[in-house]
Amino acid sequence: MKKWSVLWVLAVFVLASLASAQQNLIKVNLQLKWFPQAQFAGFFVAKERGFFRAQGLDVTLLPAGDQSPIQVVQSGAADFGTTWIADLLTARERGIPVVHLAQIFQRSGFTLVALKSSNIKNLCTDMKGKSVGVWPSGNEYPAVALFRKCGLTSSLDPRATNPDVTAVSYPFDPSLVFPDKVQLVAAMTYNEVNQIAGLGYDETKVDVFKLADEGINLLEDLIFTTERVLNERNFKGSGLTGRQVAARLIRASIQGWNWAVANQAETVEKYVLPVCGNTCKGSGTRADAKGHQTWQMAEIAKLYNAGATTKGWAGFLVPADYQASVRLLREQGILTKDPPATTVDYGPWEAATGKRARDWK
Amino acid sequence: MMQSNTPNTHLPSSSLEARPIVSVRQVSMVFQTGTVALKDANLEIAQGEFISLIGPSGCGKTTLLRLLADLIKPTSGTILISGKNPEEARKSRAYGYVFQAPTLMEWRTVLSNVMLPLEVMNFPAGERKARAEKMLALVGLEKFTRHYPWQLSGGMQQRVSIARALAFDPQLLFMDEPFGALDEITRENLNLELLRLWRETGKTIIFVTHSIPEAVFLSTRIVVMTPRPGKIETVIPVNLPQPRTFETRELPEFFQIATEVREALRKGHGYEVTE
Amino acid sequence: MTRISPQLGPMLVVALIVLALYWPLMYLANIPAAQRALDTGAALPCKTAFECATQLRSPVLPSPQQLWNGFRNLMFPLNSPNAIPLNAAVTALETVVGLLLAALVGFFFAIGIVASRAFERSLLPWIVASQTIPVIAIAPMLVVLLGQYGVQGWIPKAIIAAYIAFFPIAIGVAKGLKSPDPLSLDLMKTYNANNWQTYLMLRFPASIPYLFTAFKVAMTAALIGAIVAEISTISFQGIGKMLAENSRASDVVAMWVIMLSSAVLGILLVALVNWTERLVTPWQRAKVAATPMPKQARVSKQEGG
Amino acid sequence: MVVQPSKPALSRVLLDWMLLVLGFGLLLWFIAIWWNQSEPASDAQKLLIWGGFLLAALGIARVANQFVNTTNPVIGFTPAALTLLVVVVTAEALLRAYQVPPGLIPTPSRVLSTFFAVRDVLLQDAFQTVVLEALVGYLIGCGLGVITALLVSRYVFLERGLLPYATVFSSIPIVALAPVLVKMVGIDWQSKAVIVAITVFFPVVVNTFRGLTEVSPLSLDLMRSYAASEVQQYRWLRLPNALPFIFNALKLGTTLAMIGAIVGEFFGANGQGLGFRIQIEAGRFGFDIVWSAIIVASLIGIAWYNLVAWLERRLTGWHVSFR
Repeated sequence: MKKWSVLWVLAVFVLASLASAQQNLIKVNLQLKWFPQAQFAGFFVAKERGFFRAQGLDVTLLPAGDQSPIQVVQSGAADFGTTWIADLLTARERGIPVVHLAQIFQRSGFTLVALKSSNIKNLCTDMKGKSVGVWPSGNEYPAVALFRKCGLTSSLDPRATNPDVTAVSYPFDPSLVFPDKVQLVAAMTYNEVNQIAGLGYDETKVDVFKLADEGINLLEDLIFTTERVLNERNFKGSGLTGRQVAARLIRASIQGWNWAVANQAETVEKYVLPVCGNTCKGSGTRADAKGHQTWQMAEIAKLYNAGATTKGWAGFLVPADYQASVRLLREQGILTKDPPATTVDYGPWEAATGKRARDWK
Repeated sequence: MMQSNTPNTHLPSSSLEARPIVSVRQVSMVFQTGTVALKDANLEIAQGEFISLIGPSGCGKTTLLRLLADLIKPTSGTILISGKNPEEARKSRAYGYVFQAPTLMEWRTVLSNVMLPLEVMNFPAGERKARAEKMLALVGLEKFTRHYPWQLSGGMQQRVSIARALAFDPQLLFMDEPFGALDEITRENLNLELLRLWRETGKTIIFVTHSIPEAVFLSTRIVVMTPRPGKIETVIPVNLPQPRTFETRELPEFFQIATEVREALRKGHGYEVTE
Repeated sequence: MTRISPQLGPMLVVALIVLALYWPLMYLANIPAAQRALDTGAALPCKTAFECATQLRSPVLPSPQQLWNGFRNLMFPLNSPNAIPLNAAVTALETVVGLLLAALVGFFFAIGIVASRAFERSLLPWIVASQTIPVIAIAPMLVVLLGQYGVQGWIPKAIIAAYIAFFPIAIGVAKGLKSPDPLSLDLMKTYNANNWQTYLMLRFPASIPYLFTAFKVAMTAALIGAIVAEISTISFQGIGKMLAENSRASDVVAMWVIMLSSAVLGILLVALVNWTERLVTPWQRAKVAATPMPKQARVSKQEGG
Repeated sequence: MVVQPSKPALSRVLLDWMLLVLGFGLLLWFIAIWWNQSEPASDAQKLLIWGGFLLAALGIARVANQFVNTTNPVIGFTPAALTLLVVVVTAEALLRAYQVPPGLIPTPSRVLSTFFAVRDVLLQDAFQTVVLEALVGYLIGCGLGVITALLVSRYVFLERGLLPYATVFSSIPIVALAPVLVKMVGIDWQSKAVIVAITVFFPVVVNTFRGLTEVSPLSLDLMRSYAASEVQQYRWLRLPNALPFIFNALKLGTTLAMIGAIVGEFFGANGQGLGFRIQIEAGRFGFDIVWSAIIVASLIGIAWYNLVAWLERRLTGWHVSFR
């Protein structure tokens, strides 16, 4: 009977929650950088396959829209978050004590896309006088770094009265501005590139400039927290320190990511599609939600399975990459001084993986 | 419904020699609520008369005035103003109207309030100011032309509204309890001034009041009205000598006529409670 | 009920005209967009631009069918975190709490303005100026700041709602507190009433009608504040969060549905104020019934026409 | 003989000013010694700042009484100016004492120096936001609003059929329109102008209608007794009568217009505008620039409001509220 099945479900639910209460799971909020999609597949897997629970954590994955994940974590609404490194370092310079814990993506997926017919062949020489579509909320830094590297001023610079490049901000959907309002538009390899294809501009009609190829390899999705959380003696009364909780979170996350990248089809089917709502389809793409997410999962895997991950050091922030990112941001004037040493804390990652950072070769 | 007006209708015989400026024949007014505000009113007013309409609340005196002014239309009967129907008369700007309240536009100065009708009626721009100033002098307010209404007392405001009504030089002046809200002393002064104006301008004035002494003091004839239904009870001529002064109020004839008016009002059961 | 009937007919006619105009307008707006989509080779389940006009994913104006489907998708299940009812309830809560907070602050400022000229001179210019500060700009800072002290979730939104709602209340109540005529104040003086008694027995009651008039304006302001706060700060629930989310997801139909729903929410909240007013001030109702609105103006005009 | 209210004794006046100066002195002294420090101050010092603030606030409360009866607007503004000064100086001292990171709240001095550094760009932003978006939208919205109100007041059918909707629409949160309109009209300034126009439209309609119809019946009778045409009736009676109501809506509209334009830019902007700047910089924790933009927006908002208020005084100086 249907009635009974409902009751059964309820009973199971109650028992499960009782059980979890008995286990004394530690409640942790993890702020994702965007709405649920394959970009965060590893975390969904870790949650749904019980990797977090195995570490004694009850993790809530929070979606994000406009707000910077750093703001959420700083305000205490979330304990940990994922964001990009330029964001993290500039916030740190402005006195917000955020700490880098683990590097999920080892490569940058940021690109600028132009119609082939617009005759932009070389970004630095052809960009002057053009309009470039970028996303606000700290997602514009890679583009800013590129403009600066090319010696161009942009309207993102509050000190440039007559900018060489007009940066157009828009609510993330490229169809709002491309190709009518801007000649170049920001796109992630794993999302907007497909959305632009959905507008009718596939690979045969557009040029995709990967910023990594232009020397702007700013690291993206990473796990961070604040010094306050990290130095917690007794995290939410759990008896664990903030560091210990961080280590457990990283351990489960890496586990989740490894599983997700190894089992992409199942991940999309079982763990991504059920949680991703409206944004799943990738507005304007030709494919349906499943098609888009499957494609996205494959692209994400490329960013995860690179650099340190290929050597079995998943989540490791390669010091040379970090230094390169810092150097780039300093050269372009986005950072005015080197971030303090406490900006990166390898401790939790070392505790999670049993490896030691100084052993990296 | 309005009945068609035929100017050559035989006029009922009356003591008046002049051709009437206002003629009211068998006029009735029934409001939508069923109240009979005026029943079968008949009245002829000659050029240059000062007529007072007197009676208790609800006797239809204001209704009669509003009918004359074409602010409302009668249910039946005929009204002629200088031989025209009220609407034509209104459109030819035949009368000035002074309300119970001064009804001054608070955004205009005293002078420009008096100029208002002249602007509405498209008088030549050069003429407006001169006329308005003349009228204000007539009511003794030449020193207050630049003031705003709220800076004047109630009596002064009412004088402005009289000046405004005279500004475009209408032959007829309708005054609906213009001094009702004023104190006794101001009122007596304004009564004198009004009489002076009336003499100097030769206007015909129809004046609504519920003060018996005021009616007797001002009028050439008093129209006594009674309520439920509103009707004209009688018309009493006032043959007090002109020009009238403060002393006029002390004359025995004054009291005689006042008594006559009071009795006429009582005759119509105006002040008795009727079920 | 008879009182609304003269409006009902014309209102229906206007609604019908708008509806009748909507279809051609929708086609006019959408056909070029549909044509562009077809030209660029987008995969649409239709062949002609006319046919596609009602099926665009990002229509300029959504077709009634799309709106209807959008409503069905977004209204149910009632308690879903992604459906409108629960989110609207959260926003309504923020708005109402914000309004009450604003009333508190507004009363404080109003009394200050009425009671002390020094207070008025020192603070009134800044109370006015505070309204020219775009609340959306300070909202993120405020939320992070409050978060430091453990104030999270819907409370910061209520505070931001209060920030823009307190102004009309302060001004309205100040007007109300000043509204008793000098004679009544003299009367209180003859009773040798102290300041407090004068406020309690004369000024406060006199300010109630003004308070409710101000509340109606403030309620809309508070709702705007709550939605803006949800959009521009950390939020996991609420109409504003849905709006931001669907704007990011470019779900135009959903945005229309949310916009219309927030309109209904605004109307309901103002109706709530009206209802409270009737409940709290029965004498006002009696007065309104006894002296119908001065509609003579209208009557005279009709005769004049 | 009329008894003049006795002037406060000179010694009292001096004491009040002393309080104020002492409070300011404490705050400024702390800021001076902590200018280059990067450590939080001690509890005693924090207490001292709060003490300085209280002294200064008390001083203002007492000093302000001396400015109560002045008619000179500049002198009358003194207490307000002092209030602002106390708040700013206290904020500076507290932010320095607690070492609040600039990524959370920048100190007023930092905001000011940033403001001078970026003023040119902010002025360009202000041109886009204020002139193109807010002003154009405001003029269109107010113009259409007055015209609509005229029509609605003239035709009973429209009054019954449209006015209820206008009243209802004015209780709609306009921000909800912003994303839809940006999507419909595009990301350039026009979409924001449309948002602003819609925002100011409804209050103008409702207020103007009230002004046009809440006319004393006697005044209407008067116009009728002049056989004034309908146009004349509007020209001489209804419109002047509506002016105070219209100006109320116009004043309300100035702040609505600013907020509408700035919120609109949050849903897409072409690389300029105060809303664009605020959004970009808030995302980067550049709150010194955010506050600079807020200062610009507020200054323009205040100036605009006062311009309308000045016009109101010029045109409706006769109204009760100015007596």
